Amino acid sequence: MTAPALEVRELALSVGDRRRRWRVVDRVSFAVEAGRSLGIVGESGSGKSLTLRGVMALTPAAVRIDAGSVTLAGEELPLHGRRTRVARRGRLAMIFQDPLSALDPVHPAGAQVAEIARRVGGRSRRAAWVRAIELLDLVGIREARRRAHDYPHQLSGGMRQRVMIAMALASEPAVLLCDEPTTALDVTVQAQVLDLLDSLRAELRLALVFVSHDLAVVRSICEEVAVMYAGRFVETGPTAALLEHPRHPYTLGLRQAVVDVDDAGRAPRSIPGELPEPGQLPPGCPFNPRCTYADDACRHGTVELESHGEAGRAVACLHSDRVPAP
Amino acid sequence: MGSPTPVLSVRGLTVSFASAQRERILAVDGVSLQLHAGESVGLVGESGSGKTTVARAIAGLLTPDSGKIELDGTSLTRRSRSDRRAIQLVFQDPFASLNPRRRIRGVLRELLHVHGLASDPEIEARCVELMSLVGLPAAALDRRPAAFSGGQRQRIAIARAIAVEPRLIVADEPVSALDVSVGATILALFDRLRSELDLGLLLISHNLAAVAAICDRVAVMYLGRVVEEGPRAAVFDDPRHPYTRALLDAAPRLRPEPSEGPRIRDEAPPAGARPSGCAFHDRCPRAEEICRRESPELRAVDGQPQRAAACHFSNEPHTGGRAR
Amino acid sequence: MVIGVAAATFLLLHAVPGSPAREVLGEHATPAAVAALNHRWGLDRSLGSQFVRYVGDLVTLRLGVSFVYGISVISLIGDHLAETAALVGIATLFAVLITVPLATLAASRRDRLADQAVRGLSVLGLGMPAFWFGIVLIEIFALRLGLLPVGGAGSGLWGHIESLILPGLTASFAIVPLLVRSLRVGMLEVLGADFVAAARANGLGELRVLLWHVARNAVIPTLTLLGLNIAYLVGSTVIVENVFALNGLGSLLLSSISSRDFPMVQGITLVLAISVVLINLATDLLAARLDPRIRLG
Amino acid sequence: MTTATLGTGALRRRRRLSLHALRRFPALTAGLTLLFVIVMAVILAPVISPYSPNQQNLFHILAGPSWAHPLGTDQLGRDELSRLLWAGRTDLRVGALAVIFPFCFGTLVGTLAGYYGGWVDSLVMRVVDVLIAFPFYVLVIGLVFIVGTGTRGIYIAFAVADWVVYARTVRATTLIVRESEYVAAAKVGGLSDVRILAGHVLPNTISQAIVYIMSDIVLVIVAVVTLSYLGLGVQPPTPDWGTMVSDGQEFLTTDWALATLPGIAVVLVGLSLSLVGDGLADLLRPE
Repeated sequence: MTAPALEVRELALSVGDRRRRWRVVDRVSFAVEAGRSLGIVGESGSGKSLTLRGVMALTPAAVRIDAGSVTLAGEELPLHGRRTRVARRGRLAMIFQDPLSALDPVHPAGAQVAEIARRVGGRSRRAAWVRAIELLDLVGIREARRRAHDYPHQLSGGMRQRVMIAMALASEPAVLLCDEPTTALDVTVQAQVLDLLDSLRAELRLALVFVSHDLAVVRSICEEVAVMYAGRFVETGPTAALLEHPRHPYTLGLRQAVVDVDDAGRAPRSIPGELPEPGQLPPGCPFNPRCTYADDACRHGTVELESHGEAGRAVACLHSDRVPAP
Repeated sequence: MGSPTPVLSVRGLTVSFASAQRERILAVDGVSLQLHAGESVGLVGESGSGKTTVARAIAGLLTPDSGKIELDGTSLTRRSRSDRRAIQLVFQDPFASLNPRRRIRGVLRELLHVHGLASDPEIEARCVELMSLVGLPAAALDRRPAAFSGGQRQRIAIARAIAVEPRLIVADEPVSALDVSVGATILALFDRLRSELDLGLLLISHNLAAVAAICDRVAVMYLGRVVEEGPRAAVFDDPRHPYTRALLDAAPRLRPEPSEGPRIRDEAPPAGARPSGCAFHDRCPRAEEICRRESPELRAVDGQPQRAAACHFSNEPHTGGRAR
Repeated sequence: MVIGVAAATFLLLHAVPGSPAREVLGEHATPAAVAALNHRWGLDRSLGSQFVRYVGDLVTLRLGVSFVYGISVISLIGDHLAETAALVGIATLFAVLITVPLATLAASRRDRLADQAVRGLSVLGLGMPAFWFGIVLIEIFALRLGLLPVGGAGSGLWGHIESLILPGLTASFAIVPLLVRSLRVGMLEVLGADFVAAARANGLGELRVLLWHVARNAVIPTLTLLGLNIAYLVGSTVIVENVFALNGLGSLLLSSISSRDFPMVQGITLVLAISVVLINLATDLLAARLDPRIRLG
Repeated sequence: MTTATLGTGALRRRRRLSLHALRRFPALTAGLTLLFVIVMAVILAPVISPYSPNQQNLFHILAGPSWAHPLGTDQLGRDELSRLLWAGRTDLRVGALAVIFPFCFGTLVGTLAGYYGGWVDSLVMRVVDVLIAFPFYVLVIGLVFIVGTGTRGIYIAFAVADWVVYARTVRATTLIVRESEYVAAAKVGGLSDVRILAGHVLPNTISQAIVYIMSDIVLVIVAVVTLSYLGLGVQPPTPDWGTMVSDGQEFLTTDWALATLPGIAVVLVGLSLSLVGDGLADLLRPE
């Protein structure tokens, strides 16, 4: 078997200043093969977006990459220093939550796609423009030739996100990281964009990492899913099996908090308590204060992500066998 | 369905705005809604559908061009202080809807004092009671909004709304800025308060799932008009407008649907560019010649007097996009 | 806007309490003398009729005759305008040349030593009176090092340019601290924008990001800022001209004030204010041209 | 989004003005300390200055530093240190007093214009735009010309010219706050306009004006000194930094300190006030 398109091992990030630092992403590992997709699900503050930023080496000033490795098709990428950007050029790309702020307001949409096709894809000015039109067409913008001259503020939300995707594709990446790309969109447009990403994954054999707080969204596009809590993966596995029978109480909680149109009239059940802030993590399993199964072992012992019976599943819980099906 | 006179009755509400080119743009075009005591109604639509404008008009934050808004049968053309009290609004963004410089206690006290809802010795106890109603500790009263997470802030906003003992709460996208899991707790809170305090709830959302969870009735808006309304179960099980069908199809689900079909195309045009005939015809998988010419009225569905839809084919079930 | 400025000039000079005639003649002037002077200047008539005459004069571009020089105000202003315009031009140029690199440096090294230094200097600069800074510059560059002239207009083209370097620097320093602070914040905003992160994530090189995204976006606030501060800059040239003995509108204004040349003061104030309005208009139009969100609505 | 939440999350703590808080705002602390020293020095000038500011000694002119005259003497043999302190009394007092009216009037006008909009707003903004078009020094010099030289002229000139900055700043923030959801919530809650303005709008808009006061005092002091330098401001024999510079300018080649020291005094005052202003901006910013 060849190396996966993207493999992340033991990635650890911390936030803080000179005096104090807190772990915000704690030894996270995952791998995605070409043409496959992984979803990372968690609440705001769980560290899911920072994980993507860490892989991209695009962390904000206060966040530091402490340890870990990022391997692209078998080649390890630097996490620090001068070559971080160059090593990722044309191999890793990323799309963002808010397409209006992620597009430069002063350049036309087509020019922004062409700029990447030219500078990263190494095309001539003319060829880059032709490529930009092709890509805009590919991502489903009708009358791409005319629309390419529009500025971001003249486009609708869905079209902006399509332009973002076209920009990412212009660098011809093997791996596409998606940071909540549909959260800001309406439902019908969200469905269109998810369809688009899914077909691009299949056609271009992209490896897709999709971050979201919504299990239902991740269900519709990802074959595998990792549930993140307080900077750690607490459960991973094939999406269908994981939703069918969560093995971590937190996953179960997330699962029951989602209401969808199929179970109308069922008041959503919520997880008691709040996500702890970095620096205020309890000892033991980070979820123990909110967990109904927690005992002394959970409060004091160490709880690591370990594989769990069924194929491809892993869970970080001492009582995974007691978690009922939803 | 509660008392015969609805708590809230909106008839023919029309609101327009001036565009940058100084043309009048119809944001809301003849919307009618009714809501009884203790009832929850979901108003669903995507951005640009005019649902927020409806909310702000009902709350008295903007003056409609025409149409009637009645509270318990009396028209609200000029609102007295107690009229205002009766209808409270909860906003989408809990980070913007709380004054960053005011402690929670100050905000609640001011409201209780202005409306004379508690004598000075009782005020403190009432503040504590309000906090516990929304599931926050009394210590929260001493803090400013910055000390709270999004979900906690939304609870505070709800406490502020119920402090004045309203008849009706209009909640404008109260969970769309929150994580799914946090949103769930807020929806549950609304549901509980509605039954405990016998409040009317108008839940405005682009998210069918939120509405599905806690609403008795549903109205769907598209480009400023209500295109379908009726009891939730009936509308969700058997939508009679293709747009409702499309919304249902597009909603993300935990269980895969075996028969997912093609999506409706594109996005709704801006309010100023309303298509002729049925406003939905250019995105509708079922559109025929008549849809391009004639705008369908919102009319009762045959055999189901509680339901109405604005579609030329509202008497046939819509399998919508997926049949094709 | 120009009409507003004209009306305001009139109101400020006529309706504010105070009697120019008494100021001219001194505390001990006889009432008769004051009245006579007021009559000569037309100040004894009603405010309304004075205003009508003033507007009439403006429309026909007559700003009256200088009491002191006895020739028309407009031709005197014309003679001195070039010097002031040259000074404002050179000061603007200096301001841009100093501000842009400093703000870029500070923003790209946020919270590091360079940033702290730039911020510290700009805080110092905020409290620095222009005339004093001019004197310090004269002391260092003209008197000690003898590199540049102490004052005056100089002769020949090079002499003229040379004579404007220190005044230009001095005048630009009236606005540079403010500009640096604002532009630094503006640059930080652009650098932190999602689209910059997106461009990096998509593999665009750092230089391209700086040139194609950051610079292009930072130009617009810079222009707006310049427009906002140009009025202050023009005002400062009055003082700078005085310090460096340049024969521009500012010196003319000050000498007219000491000689109580009422029409001169009125004319210069008006011309300077209208120039500021026109410069503002130009920067606004330019900024709007460069910003598609404004241009295309 | 995650990063933003993390940022505030990590710092989500109560903020109080205490010694501990001061340590967290080094700019504010430094500014306040410096300002305190300067203000105390000029207030105590009658006590601590070694000579009367106007006491001449024509046998001891343009002297360098000595034990008797730590900063030397000027062209009339007056003690430079004493004159600096007494001049500070004048300039700081004028600076602090001159901003009071602009601050109050500008804030009031800006708040009303921003909150009510409509014709009030159009009118106010028209006036503001016109006044802002006048180059600041031209306007002030012109006004002093009409009103007469001296501090009275300066007060009137600033009352006319300076309020527009406050009005504009406060109006701009009021416009934002007016559209905010918490003001909408206050309206829906049935609060009166006065309550909303005083309790919900002003607390959020006035902080900017308060921060601006600091740089405005700097601006006024610089302007007063400048006018005095030009002979239009504080009139001799009242000591003032501007006249001291202009007197000292003649002796630039022989005694550079005479023109330089008063300028440094102005810069120090400016520095302390700017630091306080920056510190206040940090302190008053809602978390």
